[in-house]
Amino acid sequence: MDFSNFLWMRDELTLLAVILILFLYDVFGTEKSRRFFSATACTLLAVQTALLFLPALAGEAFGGMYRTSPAVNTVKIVLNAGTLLVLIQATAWIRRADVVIRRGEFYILTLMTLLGMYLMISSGNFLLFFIGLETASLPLTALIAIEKYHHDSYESAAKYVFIALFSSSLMLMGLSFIYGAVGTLYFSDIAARLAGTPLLYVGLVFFMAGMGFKISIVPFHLWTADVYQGAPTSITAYLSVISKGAAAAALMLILFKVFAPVAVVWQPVLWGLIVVTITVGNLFAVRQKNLKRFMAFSSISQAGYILLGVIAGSATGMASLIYYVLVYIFSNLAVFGVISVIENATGKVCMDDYNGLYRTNPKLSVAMMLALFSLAGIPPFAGFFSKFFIFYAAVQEGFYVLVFIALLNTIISLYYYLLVVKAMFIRQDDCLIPAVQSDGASRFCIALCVAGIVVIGLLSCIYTAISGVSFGM
Amino acid sequence: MEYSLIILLLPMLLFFVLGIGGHKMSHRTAGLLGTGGLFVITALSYAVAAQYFTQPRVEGIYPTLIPFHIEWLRFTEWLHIDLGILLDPISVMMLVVITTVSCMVHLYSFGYMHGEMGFQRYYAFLSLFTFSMLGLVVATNIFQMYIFWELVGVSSYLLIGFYYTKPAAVSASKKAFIVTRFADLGFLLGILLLSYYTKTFDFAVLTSGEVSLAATTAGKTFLGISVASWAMALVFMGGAGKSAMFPLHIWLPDAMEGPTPVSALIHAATMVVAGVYLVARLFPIYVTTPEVLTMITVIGAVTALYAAVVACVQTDIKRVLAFSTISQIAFMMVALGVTTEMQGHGALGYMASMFHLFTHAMFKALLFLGAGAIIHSVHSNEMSAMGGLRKYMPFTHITFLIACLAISGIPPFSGFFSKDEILAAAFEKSAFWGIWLSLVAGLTAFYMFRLYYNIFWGEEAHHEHTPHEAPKTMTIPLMFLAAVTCVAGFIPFGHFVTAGGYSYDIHLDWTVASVSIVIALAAIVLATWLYMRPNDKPARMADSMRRLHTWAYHRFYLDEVYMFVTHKIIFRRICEPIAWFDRHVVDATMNLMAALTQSASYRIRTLQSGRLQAYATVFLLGALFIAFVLLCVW
Amino acid sequence: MNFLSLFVLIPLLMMGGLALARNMKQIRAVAAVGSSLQLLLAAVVMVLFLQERAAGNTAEMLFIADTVWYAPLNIHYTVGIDGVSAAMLLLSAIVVFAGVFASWKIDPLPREFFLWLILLLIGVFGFFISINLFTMFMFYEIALIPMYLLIGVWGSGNKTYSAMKLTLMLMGGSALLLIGILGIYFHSAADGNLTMNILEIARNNAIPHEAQYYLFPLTFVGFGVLGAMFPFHTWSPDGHASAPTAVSMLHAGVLMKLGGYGCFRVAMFLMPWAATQLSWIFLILTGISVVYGAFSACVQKDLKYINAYSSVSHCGLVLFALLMWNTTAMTGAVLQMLSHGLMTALFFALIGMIYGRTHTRDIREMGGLMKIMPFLSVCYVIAGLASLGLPGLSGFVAEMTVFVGSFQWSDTFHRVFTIIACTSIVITAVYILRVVGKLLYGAVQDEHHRSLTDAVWFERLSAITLIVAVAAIGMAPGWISRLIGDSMSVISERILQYI
Amino acid sequence: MEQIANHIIFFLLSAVIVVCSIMAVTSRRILRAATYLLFVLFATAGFYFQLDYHFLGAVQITIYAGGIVVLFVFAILLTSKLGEKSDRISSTKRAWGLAAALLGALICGYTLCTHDFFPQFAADGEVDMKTLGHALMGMDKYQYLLPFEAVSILLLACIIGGIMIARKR
Amino acid sequence: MEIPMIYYVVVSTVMFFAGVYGFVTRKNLLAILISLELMLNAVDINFVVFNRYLFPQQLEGFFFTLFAVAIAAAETAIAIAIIINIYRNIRNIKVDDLDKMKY
Repeated sequence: MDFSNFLWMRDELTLLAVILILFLYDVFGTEKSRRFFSATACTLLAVQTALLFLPALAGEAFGGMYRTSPAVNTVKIVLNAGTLLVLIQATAWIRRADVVIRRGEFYILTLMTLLGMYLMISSGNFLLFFIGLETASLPLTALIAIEKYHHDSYESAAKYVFIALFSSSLMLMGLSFIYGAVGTLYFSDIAARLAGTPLLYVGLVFFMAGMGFKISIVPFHLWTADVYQGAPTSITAYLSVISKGAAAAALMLILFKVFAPVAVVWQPVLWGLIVVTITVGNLFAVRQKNLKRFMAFSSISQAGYILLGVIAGSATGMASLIYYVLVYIFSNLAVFGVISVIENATGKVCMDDYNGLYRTNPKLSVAMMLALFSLAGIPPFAGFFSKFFIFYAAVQEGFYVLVFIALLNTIISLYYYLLVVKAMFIRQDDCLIPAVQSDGASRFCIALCVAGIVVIGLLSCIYTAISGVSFGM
Repeated sequence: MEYSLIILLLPMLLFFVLGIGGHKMSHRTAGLLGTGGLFVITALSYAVAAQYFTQPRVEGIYPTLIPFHIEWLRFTEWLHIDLGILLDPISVMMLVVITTVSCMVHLYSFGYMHGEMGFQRYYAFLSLFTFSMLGLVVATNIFQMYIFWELVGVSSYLLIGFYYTKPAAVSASKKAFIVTRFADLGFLLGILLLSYYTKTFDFAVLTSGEVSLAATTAGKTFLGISVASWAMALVFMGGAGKSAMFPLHIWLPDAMEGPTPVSALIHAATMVVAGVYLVARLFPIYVTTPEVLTMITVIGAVTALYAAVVACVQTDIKRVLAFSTISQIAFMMVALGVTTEMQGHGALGYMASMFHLFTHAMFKALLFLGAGAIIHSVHSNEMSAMGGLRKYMPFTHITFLIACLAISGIPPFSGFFSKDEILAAAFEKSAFWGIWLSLVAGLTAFYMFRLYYNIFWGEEAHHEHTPHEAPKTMTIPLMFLAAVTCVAGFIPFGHFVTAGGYSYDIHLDWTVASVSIVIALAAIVLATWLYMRPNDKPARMADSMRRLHTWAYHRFYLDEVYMFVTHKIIFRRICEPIAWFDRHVVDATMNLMAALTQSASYRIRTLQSGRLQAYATVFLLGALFIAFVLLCVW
Repeated sequence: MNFLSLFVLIPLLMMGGLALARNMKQIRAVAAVGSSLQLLLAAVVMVLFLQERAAGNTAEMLFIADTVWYAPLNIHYTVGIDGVSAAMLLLSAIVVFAGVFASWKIDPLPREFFLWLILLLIGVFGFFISINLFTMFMFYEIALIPMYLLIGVWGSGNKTYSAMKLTLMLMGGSALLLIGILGIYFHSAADGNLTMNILEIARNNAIPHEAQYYLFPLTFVGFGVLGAMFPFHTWSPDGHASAPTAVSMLHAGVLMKLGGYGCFRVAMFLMPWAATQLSWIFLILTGISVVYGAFSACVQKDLKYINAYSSVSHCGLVLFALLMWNTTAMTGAVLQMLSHGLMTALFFALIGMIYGRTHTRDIREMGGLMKIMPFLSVCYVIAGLASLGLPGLSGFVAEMTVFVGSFQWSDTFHRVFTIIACTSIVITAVYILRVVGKLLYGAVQDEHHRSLTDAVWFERLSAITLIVAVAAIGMAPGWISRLIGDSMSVISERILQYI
Repeated sequence: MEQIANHIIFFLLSAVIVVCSIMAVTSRRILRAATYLLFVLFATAGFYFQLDYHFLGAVQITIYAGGIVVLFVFAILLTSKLGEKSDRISSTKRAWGLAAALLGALICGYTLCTHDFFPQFAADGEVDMKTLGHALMGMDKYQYLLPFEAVSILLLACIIGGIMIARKR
Repeated sequence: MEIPMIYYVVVSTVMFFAGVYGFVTRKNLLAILISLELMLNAVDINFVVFNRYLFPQQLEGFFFTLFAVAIAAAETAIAIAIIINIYRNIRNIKVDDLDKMKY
């Protein structure tokens, strides 16, 4: 037994240590001492995130079962940053009387899904990948149902779990086909032995469908809106950015590393999926009134943009994708931060309730607006840069028409993002939401997100750093 | 003669001073400033004229001087607008005419406009006009001319609309501007065409024969007419608009809504002859395009007759004068049109035209100023409000009579000499035009004396207060101009201004002269018989020619035709449909795209049915569809 | 970073100042000082530029500074100006200066108003100093989005609809543009040394013809939307009508110029071959724009609509002239940009001031204003005269340069469209005089209007600034025409070598 | 002879699997459906035995049949009355279901049947437990310690989540 | 071992799509879950058969099935927990009651 293999898994092990510490704290801590649970969790995760910045390793362990590289490490940093923001943002909500008893579970399960995502992106074998995928989605079911006496919460949990199981069985079917066609589940071996056969293609399609579920690609997206609407806002935020981002990164890694020889097959498929995803997501978003549902459709169309990086399948595409996800995390979390602050204070999540919000809550409105502009890709906010780069990557590989369609869709997306801005700044209403006093954690989180939105784009060093590692993907 | 620049700059300065600071000045200061400035300018232009015409001739002609010249705007390698001063016989002559009339009008206005609101503004506009008009005549190149051409247009617009609260004045000013603007479009295209082929704007180059339009456009035709003719006809179109040639004359009668001194200055003496001046300026080129000259002749002749006929039945005295102006300018145009060569016998018309321009400016200004004095005292433009005024306004009466005699062509007043030259030139060309013009001259005498009798004789109208003679500031200009009218005919005009520049001795062709005098006298006698004493003969005569009278009274319904074209066709049939199209087709297309998106969004909402199993079905079918497509392709 | 970046830096500092300002007075002070500084800077840059040129520096662009921004993507921040940019900077600074004073009493939320306005400025100034496709595009988009809120919050009438339409249509344009820019970039060099620097792309001249065939329309239409090219102009009437005064001024005065500027700087300069092949299509469209806008303006009843359609006509002339390729016409196009920018800003300023008093923009409900507010009325007449091309004011210079330039083509197609464009001078006169006649002259329509007051000092300052600029160009056009002509000849010669 | 017996057993098991699968998804009584599922799982275990993967067959029986089905039965007893029949399925729903299932079966069946599998060499008897143990606990290639650990975390997470949701608080 | 591999695979395919049919049509959440179990089980057969017939030198399919069974158990557990929770809230587990959120 060569335990040095575990040394490669530095990131997973530290995260696991965090989870265990929290677990013990939750189990053995007294009621009184658990007041600091949230703070502890956030601090520990922050420390763990800091550890991720240690020089990245590159190589394989467990006979190729586990692989890591600076690019993977970067993705982990991005995911960690997002998770940290979500956790900070959730502090106020989790303190609420009806959920505070499940606080420990909330943090532990969230971090376990994060661990699952780690495994997903650094696996070198479909078995470990599948386990990671399931670890990343099953605890989420419990988290979605965490407000378990609310109809919306358990309805969405049921939808999520059943669709998740359905998709994972379909994906397993696909994996079995791939196994049957290639004869191995190790990524490096598959890449070496790959031969284009119909069986492989069908398997690939089923696999992509399974990933499509996680990323919410049309037509595998239908759960998204309902689940986003029903889940607690913090969980929705987590689902919309971290879960999606991890899946997109994993899809990219696998398609590019494993299935590169059959790119002629999956690229057209992805092409069609991107077009449909962006368009349908946008069309649905146009009519939404519930902001969380609205954000769900927005996130579907954003998923389409993220996939542009995947289809490009180049180092630039990889870097742009990670960068896009990073920016998307900041933008989306700012939006969800505001939504959750308002929801916690007033219980309102409808767009019409936001009419005239600027009058009473100028800071929140501005944060929201900046975030929406960033999502819409308006300069000088980070979203503009990330969109530009991802288009750049796609055009570089010659996807002119695809980018063109995506760009036309940005008009629709701008339209609905502006609807929210309109509600907050232009529309007037008699019953305004009163001035909301948000808690420090939420404020900190929103401020951080806004700072990120403003700064990330203008500081080129972030992209440069990501780009520097993505060549060694 | 560098000081000629001051002639241009001073009125511009006056315009800025009065325009910007005018409202802070008293009326008196503003008026004095304006009038004083004009006197200076007049003196300077007399000095220029004296100096110019006393200089030695070079090879028999007065040399063309350019005392001032800068490049203003460069378009291409060879095309550039310059600003400068060009002195040659006609421009110097025009300087004298313009400054004289303008000076008189300034002085006259001091009395006429006394106490009017916007007195300073009025003087500012007058200065602007004087500046523009002077700039026009001394232009060294055709584009400079176009610039000042536009500027006189706008000052005319501003002055016609001086009484801006009067709707009639406003619409008249608008009409004047737009009609002349339309003509200017032709002018501009003409300039562009001309300059495209000759590669210059410069008069000196254009007229000296250095480049020949005919040569550069040789063989190029459009719609069967040579490009050279097109260019010159288009340039003439601009002149026709400014000079109110048929059918672009419609603005001039309406322009009488402006203050009367303005009518005297702009719409009688100076601006309206700009068209004649333009043709004269470019005459060396016009000579090479005889078909255009024929066109000018025809248009001029038709206009002359038309305006004279209409003038016979108008009742508004300013309108009579306006139509008379149109008619007289048409005379000048015809005179240019019948000129066939630059030197020798065929060149007589050119000189005649310029001479008539000169004399007409004086006596027509006199007529208008006289009319102004009358209107000033009876507060009406209508003949019916006048009659028998000779008792109350002796100075006005005498000066008006002199002007009437001059315009009728009775010796020894100036009009006789100049008109006679025109008739002679016309007969030179062909007897047809000679007889035509003689007839029109007769009509002129008739309607002028109809006017004269109706104002100063005839039945005395009821006045609310007794009419009185105008103040000194108004009568002095009248007397000055009357004096000029009396003596101007004896100026050896041919000595100064001729087509080729060579000196030419005017000698009256007595056969032509006697015929014209006879016709004029006959017309005067007829008018005396009809209008001197109140009687019903005019009415009976009108009855006997009912239809002609009505048509003439309504100016042959040309205004209505224009109204129809502009309102019914351009506004209703072009503008409104375009505006409708913009809103309901172009804009609607954009809105439709948005609406389609919305409706697509509404239509596909059932996809999101909320049912778990439907989601799974779609999920599976989606995956199967992709797989199926792939299987079909591979 | 060289001193050109100050054009972006000063507005940024202004935004900081506004964020710190505590009351209306300080807000105004920041805005006024900032815009004056900007104006000063623009003037200084112009002087420096002229000096440098006089000293014999004949480089295409002067004061070039290049900073690597996104190294992996080859994105640089590159600034530099030529004569046209210098002129446009000056124009923008003047309009902004006037705009700040025109919105002296903006209400409500003055701080936010100025913040957005200044964000707009960053976009505008940044665009004009950029010579890198990416930064150009970025600044272009920065300039677009503040419009939405500026119109939506501070506008009037059907403002949300107009704001949305404007934003979306312009974004549509920029969508075309983005793909065009990326296309240009990926074809920018034959040897693989791709670049976003406009000068280098032009020097390489490596964009294959078949790529130009689709990239040219993409970029031209993309910028053309902002330049109000028929049939993509419909955002303009509604947008202008609903926008608050200063925004209309800036938008019509400066922002629409971004469109024309981009058309020649990117589309025509970088793809000269396609310009020669395809411009006939756009020539037809812009030719239509010119008369179409003018005819539409003739029957409008809202003052702002009249001006908006007039802008369509005038901006159509800009693009029209650009498509004539020769130096004269292109110089005319830029002059027309300057001229239209100034006079239309003046128009909108005045309309805003009149509207602020009468609370109506329907010309049927007003009349005789000359008597009530002589200053504003006189300014309006001056603006009108500038618009219809009176010599001595800027419009004349621009139009004549355009017409003379266009007339240098002797084939029937160009002739016909030149003549069609020329007719606009008559139609313009019709609608301008119609408004002047109805609005300023005649009898007072509404007795309440008699008690209204004339302009106050800041309004006067705003109007006079613009009038002085209009008159300055109109009276002494030589130097600016030369300045522009020198720069435009580079572009026109590039294009002309393909025919 | 052995072959024939093998075949007979295979067809028996197949028949059980097919019939019971269909019954499990069509039976209107939920408890019966669970029972049919149990039969399917047993038959699957039979397949594993037939394929000489005895360990897997045992796991199948213990975890699936012994664990999961029992869980199902408890849940059914907890949530439905005995003998309760579920409502009839609407025909559109059935049509969609059939369409999706048949289409899927067709496509997958077609792909699998037409695919050219290359059996590398005949399988040789049972896998011995030692090999299995080493493979499960090793860290080299084709050894599965890491997934084993990972699955344990997954199970832990599911336990925590399941308890959190299912308990009354 | 003369049974052709494809037989097994066909059986598993039938099982899988029977499960799909059940998933799409059943009304009871538990019945849906049962259908899901069928699907998962079908996949397991695939892995095992492929391993045995095609790539017997390594035990990849074998172990995949082993872990898949474990995962299936976990999935079932958490799904049942959700179902129980739903039952506790609305006293039935009909899938038709879970369509409040839509469009």
